[in-house]
Amino acid sequence: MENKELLRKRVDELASKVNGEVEEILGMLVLKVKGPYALEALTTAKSFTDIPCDFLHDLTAVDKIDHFEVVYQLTSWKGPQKLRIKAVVDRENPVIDSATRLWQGANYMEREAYDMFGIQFKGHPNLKRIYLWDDFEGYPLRKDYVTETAEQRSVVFKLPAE
Amino acid sequence: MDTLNNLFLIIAAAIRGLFADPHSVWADITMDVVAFLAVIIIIVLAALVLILLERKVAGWTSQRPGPNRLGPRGWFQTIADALKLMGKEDVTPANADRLIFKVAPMIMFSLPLMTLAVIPYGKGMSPIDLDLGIFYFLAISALSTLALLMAGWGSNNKYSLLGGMRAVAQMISYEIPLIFSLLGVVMLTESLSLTKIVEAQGVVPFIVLQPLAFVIYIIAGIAEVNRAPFDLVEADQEVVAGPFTEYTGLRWGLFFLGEYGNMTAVSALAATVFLGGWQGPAILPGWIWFWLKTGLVIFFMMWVRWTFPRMRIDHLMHFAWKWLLPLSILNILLTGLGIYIYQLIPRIGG
Amino acid sequence: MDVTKEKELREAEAMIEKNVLVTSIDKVLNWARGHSFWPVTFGLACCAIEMMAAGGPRYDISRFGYEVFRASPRQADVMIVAGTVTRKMAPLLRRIYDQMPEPKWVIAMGSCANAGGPFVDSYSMIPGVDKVVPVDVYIPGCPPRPESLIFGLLQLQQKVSNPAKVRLLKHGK
Amino acid sequence: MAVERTEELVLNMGPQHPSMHGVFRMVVHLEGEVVTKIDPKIGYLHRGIEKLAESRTYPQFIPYTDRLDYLSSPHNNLAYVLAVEKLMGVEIPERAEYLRVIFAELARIASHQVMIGSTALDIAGWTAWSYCFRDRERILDMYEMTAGSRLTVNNMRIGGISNDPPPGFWDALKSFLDDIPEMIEEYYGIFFGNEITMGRMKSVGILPKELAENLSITGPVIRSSGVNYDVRKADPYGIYDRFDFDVPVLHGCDSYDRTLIRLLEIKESAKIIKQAMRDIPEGPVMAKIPKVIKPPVGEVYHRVENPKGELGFYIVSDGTTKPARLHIKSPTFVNMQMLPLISLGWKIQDVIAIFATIDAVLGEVDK
Repeated sequence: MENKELLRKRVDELASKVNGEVEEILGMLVLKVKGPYALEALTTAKSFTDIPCDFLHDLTAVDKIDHFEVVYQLTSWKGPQKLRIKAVVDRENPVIDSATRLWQGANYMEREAYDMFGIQFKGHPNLKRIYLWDDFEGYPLRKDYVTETAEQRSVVFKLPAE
Repeated sequence: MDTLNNLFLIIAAAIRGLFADPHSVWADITMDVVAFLAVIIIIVLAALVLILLERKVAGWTSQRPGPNRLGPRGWFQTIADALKLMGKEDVTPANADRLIFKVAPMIMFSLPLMTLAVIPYGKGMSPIDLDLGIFYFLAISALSTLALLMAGWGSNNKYSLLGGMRAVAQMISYEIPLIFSLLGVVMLTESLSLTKIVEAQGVVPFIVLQPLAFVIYIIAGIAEVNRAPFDLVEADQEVVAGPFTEYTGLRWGLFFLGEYGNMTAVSALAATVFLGGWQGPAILPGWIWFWLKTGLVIFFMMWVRWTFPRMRIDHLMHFAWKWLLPLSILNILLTGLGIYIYQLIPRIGG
Repeated sequence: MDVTKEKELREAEAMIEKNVLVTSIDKVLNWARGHSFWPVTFGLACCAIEMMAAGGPRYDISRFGYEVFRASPRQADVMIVAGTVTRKMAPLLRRIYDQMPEPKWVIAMGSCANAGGPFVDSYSMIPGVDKVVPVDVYIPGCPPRPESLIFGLLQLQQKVSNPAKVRLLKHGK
Repeated sequence: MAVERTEELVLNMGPQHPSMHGVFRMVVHLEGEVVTKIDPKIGYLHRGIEKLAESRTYPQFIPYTDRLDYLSSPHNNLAYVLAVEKLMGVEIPERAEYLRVIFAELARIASHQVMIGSTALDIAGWTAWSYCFRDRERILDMYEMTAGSRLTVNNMRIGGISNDPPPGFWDALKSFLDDIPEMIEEYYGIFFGNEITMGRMKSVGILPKELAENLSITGPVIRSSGVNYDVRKADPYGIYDRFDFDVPVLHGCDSYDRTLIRLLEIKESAKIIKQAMRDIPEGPVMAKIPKVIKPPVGEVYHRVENPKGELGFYIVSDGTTKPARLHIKSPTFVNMQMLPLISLGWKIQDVIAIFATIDAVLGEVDK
């Protein structure tokens, strides 16, 4: 449990630096920061002394009706420390710094979040739709997305010329 | 027994007997036509049986029964397949080079037709008894590269092109050890005639004298007919169906016939040159011995195909140039030395 | 098509049917086609694994001569749509179908290919492959067992070998 | 004099291509046979499962998880029900815990068998493929005895497991476990020990340790690059801490090791199942849970070690019967990123082999 207390200390320090709030949800430390601070928080968390959270194992977004949250799940290749960082992003203008410069692996996960929520990741090498085709309209995982009826959906779009 | 042994010779004599003068020009022409038809029948029958056998062998190696529903033990399966292929639509891709696209399967089919014509199927039973049998066989079989390249180029499909290019690289590389491995036998018999080679194997088949050459021949032969582990040309997993990707129905069927015909030809040559051809104990007629030996080689090829994974293109090249070629040259050297020593022995003794 | 032309065509068709030679060749061809379906490898999702299992040692689809999975649609006779058809995949599926030479058939394997399956409400789904290509046999199940696939293929064999019967069932004449 | 130059060939492989394991598509730039650039395209099987989850109740969503990684559906069930149980704070009976472990490890064996088989098939080793599928059928039989379906098992419930296996199950399981050493020997003989296989896969597609860590790669792929990371050991869930097993780690970083490690994992899984069979207590298999599942407001991220890597479920609950947001972290989606990075400079045949060793299941990649 020493590990956890140490992590708590480090996260508290970090929180005061980036104006974040720390809470514990079901045994997991959660750090909530404003969007512009996200990259700084991640950089610091990646290089915490003694207990680096250097393994990004998930990146996703959540639609909270009035804002988006980009959620990073961090842990380490070596220790049991776990940390969740949430970045609050404005709904009208969803822009956040990309984490690809810290973890190359964030590439696809950010593209997925872009595809599903329309969140722009600044500095991403190849921010394009990953699942859906390029001229798909709307972002399906937003709460206000209206699924088309079966009749509309069964119209096959034209094959792109090669 | 003799009757059975000479069955086909008797039939031939009977056909000649229909003419007033059995050695007239017309009788000769008729005999040539009959021989031509016989070779076509051999190819078609071989392909029909071999395709089924291939599927059965594939089944057996992977512990399945294989086709067994249509006809007795599934023997009609290939007939259904062949009929179906005849009834398919003939598609020529819009951007294909039409002439080349259409000629390629015909060339592919004509090759075994030409090579199988010089094989001695029994005593005095080669459709055409050429003095340059081996030379002719090798020259013609090398042409299949051309057919595959034409198919690959003419289809105007990227996969086909890749497959066609692979065919060129692979078949030229393996042609050389193939030829060199046969050279040892030619040195022993001092003849290029397939009939003479078979007759020289009355006591011991050449596989005993030339084991290395036989191994090289089989490996290079498998590569020559594009079968696994050297089936890079039509590797499903990489280039879809290689040069054949765009072919449908009957045209594709011709390729198939050609492939199995080539395989029969290469195996028949192995049986002729290394396994003693129609020579064998007199309990069976000679032509049955011939087909048994050919069948054995074919079965071996199928067995290898369904067991081994596919080689990589650069390994394939290394194998041909760095192993097979030096080994086949070594074999020629050893054969030459052996012949020299063999010729010396009586002189030393005397 | 105007009515008179259609009538003429119908009559021509009837004439062709009476022609003995063509019908007996047709019979032979239909027999051959029914016993030699070469499927194009078109595994989309979960059902593809069951399709593979059908080719495996336990179920062995090769007993019926249907194991020749062709990689190139040009040499295939039947397209087994095994799995979920999404809107992104549908045009490509159609293209593969167009590349197959006639005569060709389609088997919709599994709930997703039949009617969208459990994913039917989703934004990226086509509710059934029959919206894209004509389907001959539907195999229900999620995923259908290999036995179902074999049964489906045998049903298609019945259909191909007895076109008259099918016409009777469909059009009542 | 005209300048001669070679032209780059752009080859579009997939989505319908025999070696793409489903509907993966990649645009390959070729210089002769050598790959100069790969552009993977996914999404041809994107079914919008995450959106569907928002209109399904918690128990209703379990069947959807089956269809994610359809080669090892019990793992997907397990990850999901564990996440919901964590959110609700449910304790499940001991017997159910053991049964879950047995099913999860059986699924791991089945999935690895498919992986070995299809990798063999991708380099045209037909026989190895059919041996793997032959043995896998026995696992599917066991699934069928308990759950009634072969592929989409769906026998985990929130609060336990759907039913106790019938009596014949234990005999079948025992005889299967007894045959595992023989199976492994057979796979080794037909596939791994083959000279051509070694030539095709040894030192091909090197994934260095640092790159693997940076790419967040998980599962057997990273363990064959020398990183000892297994969620079962690093962050034990369920009752995995009670079993004695090793995590195989290889240091070759190449395609061969990525395949071989699955063979070693089959051995370890068999070891776990044997221990679970020995220790399993009698008792109920379902906990007492409310008829209507309504987790409290909150959020949870739970991960398990899927045969392909780390599978995680992130669930945000708003206190209703349906999740407000459900995110699936699928291992092969993330692992897929290594393909364009490590296959440059290799032949097109090698790329097929490298892709096979990722063991991608498109149902999970595309969700």
